[in-house]
Amino acid sequence: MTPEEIAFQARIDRGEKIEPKEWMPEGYRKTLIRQIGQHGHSEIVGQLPEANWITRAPTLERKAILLAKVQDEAGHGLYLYCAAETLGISRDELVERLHSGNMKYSSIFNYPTLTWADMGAVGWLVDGAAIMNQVPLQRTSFGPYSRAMIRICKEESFHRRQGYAIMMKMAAGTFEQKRMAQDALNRLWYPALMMFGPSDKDSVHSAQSMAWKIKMNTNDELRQKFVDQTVPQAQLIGLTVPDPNLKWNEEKGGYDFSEPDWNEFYDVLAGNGPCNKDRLGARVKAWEDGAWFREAMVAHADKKAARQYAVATE
Amino acid sequence: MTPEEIAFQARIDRGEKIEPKEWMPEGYRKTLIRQIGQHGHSEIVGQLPEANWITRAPTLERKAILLAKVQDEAGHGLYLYCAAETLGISRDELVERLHSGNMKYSSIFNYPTLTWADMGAVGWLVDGAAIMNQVPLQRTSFGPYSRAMIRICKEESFHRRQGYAIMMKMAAGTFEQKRMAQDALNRLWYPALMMFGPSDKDSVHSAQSMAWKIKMNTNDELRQKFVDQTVPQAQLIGLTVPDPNLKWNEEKGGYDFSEPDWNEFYDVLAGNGPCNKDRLGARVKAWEDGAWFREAMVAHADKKAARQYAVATE
Amino acid sequence: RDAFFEFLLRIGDTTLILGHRDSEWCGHSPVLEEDIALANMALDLIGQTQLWLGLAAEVEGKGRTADDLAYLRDAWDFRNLLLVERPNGDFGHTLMRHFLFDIYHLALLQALATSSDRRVAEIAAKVGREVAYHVERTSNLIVRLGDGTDESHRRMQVALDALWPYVGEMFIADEKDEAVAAVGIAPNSASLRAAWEKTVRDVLAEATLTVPESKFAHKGGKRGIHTEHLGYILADMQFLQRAYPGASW
Amino acid sequence: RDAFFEFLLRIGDTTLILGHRDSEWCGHSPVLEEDIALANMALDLIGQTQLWLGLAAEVEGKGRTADDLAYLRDAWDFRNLLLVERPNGDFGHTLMRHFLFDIYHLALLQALATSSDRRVAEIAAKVGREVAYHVERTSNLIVRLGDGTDESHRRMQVALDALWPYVGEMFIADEKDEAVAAVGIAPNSASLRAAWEKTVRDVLAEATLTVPESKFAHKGGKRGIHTEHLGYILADMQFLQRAYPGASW
Repeated sequence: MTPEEIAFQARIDRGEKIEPKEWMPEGYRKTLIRQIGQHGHSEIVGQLPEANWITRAPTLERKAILLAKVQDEAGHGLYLYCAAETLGISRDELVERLHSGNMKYSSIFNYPTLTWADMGAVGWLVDGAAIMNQVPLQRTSFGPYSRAMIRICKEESFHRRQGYAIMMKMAAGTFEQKRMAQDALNRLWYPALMMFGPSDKDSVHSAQSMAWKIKMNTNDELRQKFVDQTVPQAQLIGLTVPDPNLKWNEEKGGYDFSEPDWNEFYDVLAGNGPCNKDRLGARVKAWEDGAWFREAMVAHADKKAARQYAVATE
Repeated sequence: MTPEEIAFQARIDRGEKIEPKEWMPEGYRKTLIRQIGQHGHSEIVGQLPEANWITRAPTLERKAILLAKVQDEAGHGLYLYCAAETLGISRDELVERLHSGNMKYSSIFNYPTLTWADMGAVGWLVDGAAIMNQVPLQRTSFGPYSRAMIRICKEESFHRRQGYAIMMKMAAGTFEQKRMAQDALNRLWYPALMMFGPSDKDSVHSAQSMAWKIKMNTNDELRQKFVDQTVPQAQLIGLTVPDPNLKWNEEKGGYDFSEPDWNEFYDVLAGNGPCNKDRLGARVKAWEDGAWFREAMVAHADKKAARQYAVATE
Repeated sequence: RDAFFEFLLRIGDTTLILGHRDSEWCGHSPVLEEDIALANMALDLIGQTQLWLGLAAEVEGKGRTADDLAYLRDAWDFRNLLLVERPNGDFGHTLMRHFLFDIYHLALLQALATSSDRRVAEIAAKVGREVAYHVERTSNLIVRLGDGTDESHRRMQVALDALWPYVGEMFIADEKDEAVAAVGIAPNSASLRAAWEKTVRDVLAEATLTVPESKFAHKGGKRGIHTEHLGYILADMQFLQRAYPGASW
Repeated sequence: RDAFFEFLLRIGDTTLILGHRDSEWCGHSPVLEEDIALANMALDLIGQTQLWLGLAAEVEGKGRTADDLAYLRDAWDFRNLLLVERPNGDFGHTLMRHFLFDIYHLALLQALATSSDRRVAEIAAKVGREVAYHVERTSNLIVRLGDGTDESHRRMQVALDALWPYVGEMFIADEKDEAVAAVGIAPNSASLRAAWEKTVRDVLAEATLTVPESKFAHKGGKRGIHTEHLGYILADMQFLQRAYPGASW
C-alpha cells in the first residue's frame, strides 16, 4: 500500500466519511461506481414488475399506494445515479452500461409478477431483503452513498410494511386470495434469498469491499437475518414458507433453511431468467423512443440561452 | 352518343353481360372502378369494427363464428379487388387510393363497436343493408362484378342471420343484455339508414349509373325496403326502433320513418366520424408495417426464378 | 339529484381514466424525472377520483362506494371525456393531451371552488393546488417541445392536430350540465371556453405550434358513448374485481 | 384421471391462446391473403380448443363446460406452453412462433391418433389435416422470408433467436406427462424432439437461417407459471363472462 492508501484506510477505519472531491484509490472509486450504479439500475428496472399491476390494481386505494411506491423507486434511482455521478460517471454512461449488459441490476426483477399477491410479496420479501442489505450501508464509508441510503431505507421500510399489509389481507381473505398469497410466497421465497448473493464461500471481492466499508456484512449473515425475521411473519398470517428443511436451531439462535438453487441463480444472471429480455428490452425501448424528447429539451435550453445572450449583448 | 356507345347501351338494355376485354366507354370503366373499389375497401375496412371484439367474444362458439365472418369479409375484399383489376387497375393502386383518401369506404365503418351487442347489430343491420344493396347488383351489367356479387350475397345473408341470432339471444337475455341490444339498435339504426346514400333528390350521378345497370335501384327505394323488412324483425324480438315517427302507412304499403341526420352523414364523409382516423390509420399502419413482408415475397420469387433459369440454361 | 350525480361521474371518471393513461407510462418514460412526474400526476388524479366518485356515491344514495363505481360499471356507464381515453401515443402526444385538459381542469376547479354545494367547493379547493402544478408543468413542457428540435416540433404539431377535435366536448353543455349550472353547483361549461382558448393559444404560440382551424368536436363520452379504447382500459382495470367478486383487497 | 385432465388442458389451452394471438392480426396483416390465412388458422385452433377443452371437462366430470374452462379460470390455472403466449411482434415473429409450434403440433397429433383413449384418437385424426396444412403454409413462408431480402432475413433471425428458448418446454416431460404416456394416452414428449429437430433444421437451413446454439429452455406454462403476458390476454378474453356472470350468449 502507498502512504496515500494507508492514510485512506485509516480514515475509513476511524469511521470518517469520504467525500467526492477527496482522494480515493481507483479500486474504491470503481467498485463504488459499479455498486451504486447497479443499485440505481435495480431501482429503475424494479419499477417494471410492479408497474405491471398498476393498471389492474383492485381498488383505488391500492392503485394509489402502488403508484406512490413505484414513484419512490424512480426517486431512489435518481438519488443513486446522482451519488454515482459524484464519482465522475455521467447518468448517460450509467444507462449505456445497463443497456449494453455491462452493468447488472438485481436478478430478482427478472422474475414475473403474476398475480396481485405478488404486489404484497414483492413489498414484503423483496423490499424486506433490500432493507436488510441497505440498513448497514447507511454506515458505508462514502458520504453521498451513505446519505442516499438513509433516505432510501426510510421509504423502503414503509414499502415493506405496505407489502406485508397486502399479504395479510390476502391471507385473511377468500379461498382464492389465500391461494394467491401462498402461491406468491412459493414463487418468490427462493429468489428473495438469492438477493443476498452467493454463499460466502463462493463470493469473490468481498474482503476488500468490507475493508473499505462498501460492504458491511457477509451474504450469509444477511440471508440468515432475513430468514429469521421473515419466517415468523409468514407464520403470523398463516402462510407456509416453501422449505421442508426449515427448522428452528436453538443452538445458533436462528433457523436452518435450504439453500436456493444456485444453478438457477447463475442462469438468471447469465440472461436466462424468465423476464431478462423483457425487462431490459422495455428499458432500452423507453430510452430509444424517448431520444427525441431528451434532444428537444437540450435544443430548447440552447435556444433559450442563445436568446438571452443575444438580449444581453444588444 | 357515338355508334359504339349506342351499341354498348343496346347490349346492356338486352341484359347482356359486359366482359373485361370488351369495349366499354371510359365513363363506364371509371365509374365501375370507383364503385367496385369502394365496395372492396368497405369489406377490408369493415373487418376492423368486428375484429375489435374477436379477442373478447363471450364464448368459444361465438368467437369462431365471428372469426369466420371477418375472414369472409377479407375474402369478399379479395374478390372485389380482383373484379376491379379486370378493369385495368392494380390492387396496389386501389390500396394507394384508399390510403390517400382518394377513394372512400362505407361510412358505417366509421362508427365504433362498443358492446358485444354491436356484433349482433352489425350483422343484422349493416349486413342486412348491404345485402339490400347487393342483391340487385347480382344482375349488374359487368360480368365479373355480377359474379362476385352472387357469391358475396350468399355469404352475407348467412352473416345477417347470424347477427340477428345474436340480437335475439341478447334480447331474450338478462336485463343488461337487453339493454345492450337496445343500445346497439339505438346507435346503429340511423347509420344503417345512411348506408343507402343521400335522398334521391340530393343524389348525383344516379341516372347514368342506372342506365348502365351499375346501379339498379334508387337510394330511397332500397332504404324503404330495408325499413319495411327490418322493423318487424325488431318487433319480433322486443326491440324498439329509435324513431318516434315510425308508423305503418297502409296506403303506400310501407313504413313512414324519419330521415337520418344528413349533416352527420356529410360530417362523417368529410372525415369527422367517430373512427375515421382510427380506421384509416389502422389500415395504413398495417400496410406500412407489412412492406418488408411484401418486398420479401417478391425478392424470394425473383431469386427462385433466377435459380430455375440458371438450372435450365446450364 | 340525477344531474348532480352525472356531473360528479363526468369529472370523477375523467380523472380516473386520465390517471390510468398516465400510469401506463410508469417505467417507460423518456427520462427518469418524467417517470416521477407522470406517476405523480397519476397519483393526484387517482386521489381526486376517490373524492369525486366518493361524493357521487354519496349523492346517489344507493349504498355504492367509489370503488363500486370505478370497478363495477361497464363502459356505457362511464361519463369521462373522450379526450382522456385516447391512446397515449408518443410521450409528446400524452403531454399534449394532458395540457389541453389541464387548462380546462384548473378553470373548472376554480369555478367549482365557489360551488353552491359545500362538499364540491371543498374538494375543488383542496385539489386545485395539485392541478395548478400540472398546468405549470405541462405548459412548460409544451413550450420546450414545440420550440425544441424540428422533430419535436413536428411530433407536437401532429399531436395537437390529432387531439384538437376532442377539446370541444369539454365546453358543450347538455341538459344535465345546465341543470347543475342552474342551481350554482357548477359553472356553465361554455363559459370556460374563452379563458381556456386564450391560455391555450398563448402557450401554443410560444411553443411555435399552429392551432388547427377546424371547429369540429367529437362528443359522446359525457353520455356514455365512448371510443373503442375505453373497453380495453376497463377490461384490465376491472379484472380482479370482476374475477373475484366480493373479495376485499 | 388428474393427469389426463391436465394433459387435455395443456393442449386445449395452448390452441386457445395461440388462436387468440393469431386473431389479434385480423384486419392488420401485411397483405389480404395473410389476413385470410391467419384468421383461418385461428379458426382451426379455436375449433380444436372446443374439442380438447370439451373432452377435458368431460374427463374432469365436475359438470364444467369447455367455455367454463376457457373463460372462468385465472392465469395460474392455464396450462398452455409459454411459447404461444409470447407477444406477436412483427408478422415474421408471429409466423416463426407458429412454425416452431406447428411442426411439434403435427407430430403430437400423429402420435395421438393412435392414443389408447378412443376420444383422443378421434380428435387427433380429425384435426390432423388442419394442422398439416398449417405446417405446409408456415414452413413455406419461413423459407420465403428467411431467403427473401436482407431485411426479412434479419427479422426472421431475430424472431428465431428470441423464440428459441421457448421451444424446449414442448419436449420436457414432467410426472403428469409420464403418467399419460405410461397408459398410452399420449406419446412421451421427449420422443418427439428428434423428428422435430430434423424438420425444423431442414426448413431453417433452406431459409438460410442459423439455429441458435443455446439449449436453455424456459418452462412453467405447463404448471401454470406463466409470463406476464397471459394475464392481459385473459383480461380481454374473459371480460364479458366475468362482467356478466351467468348470462347466456
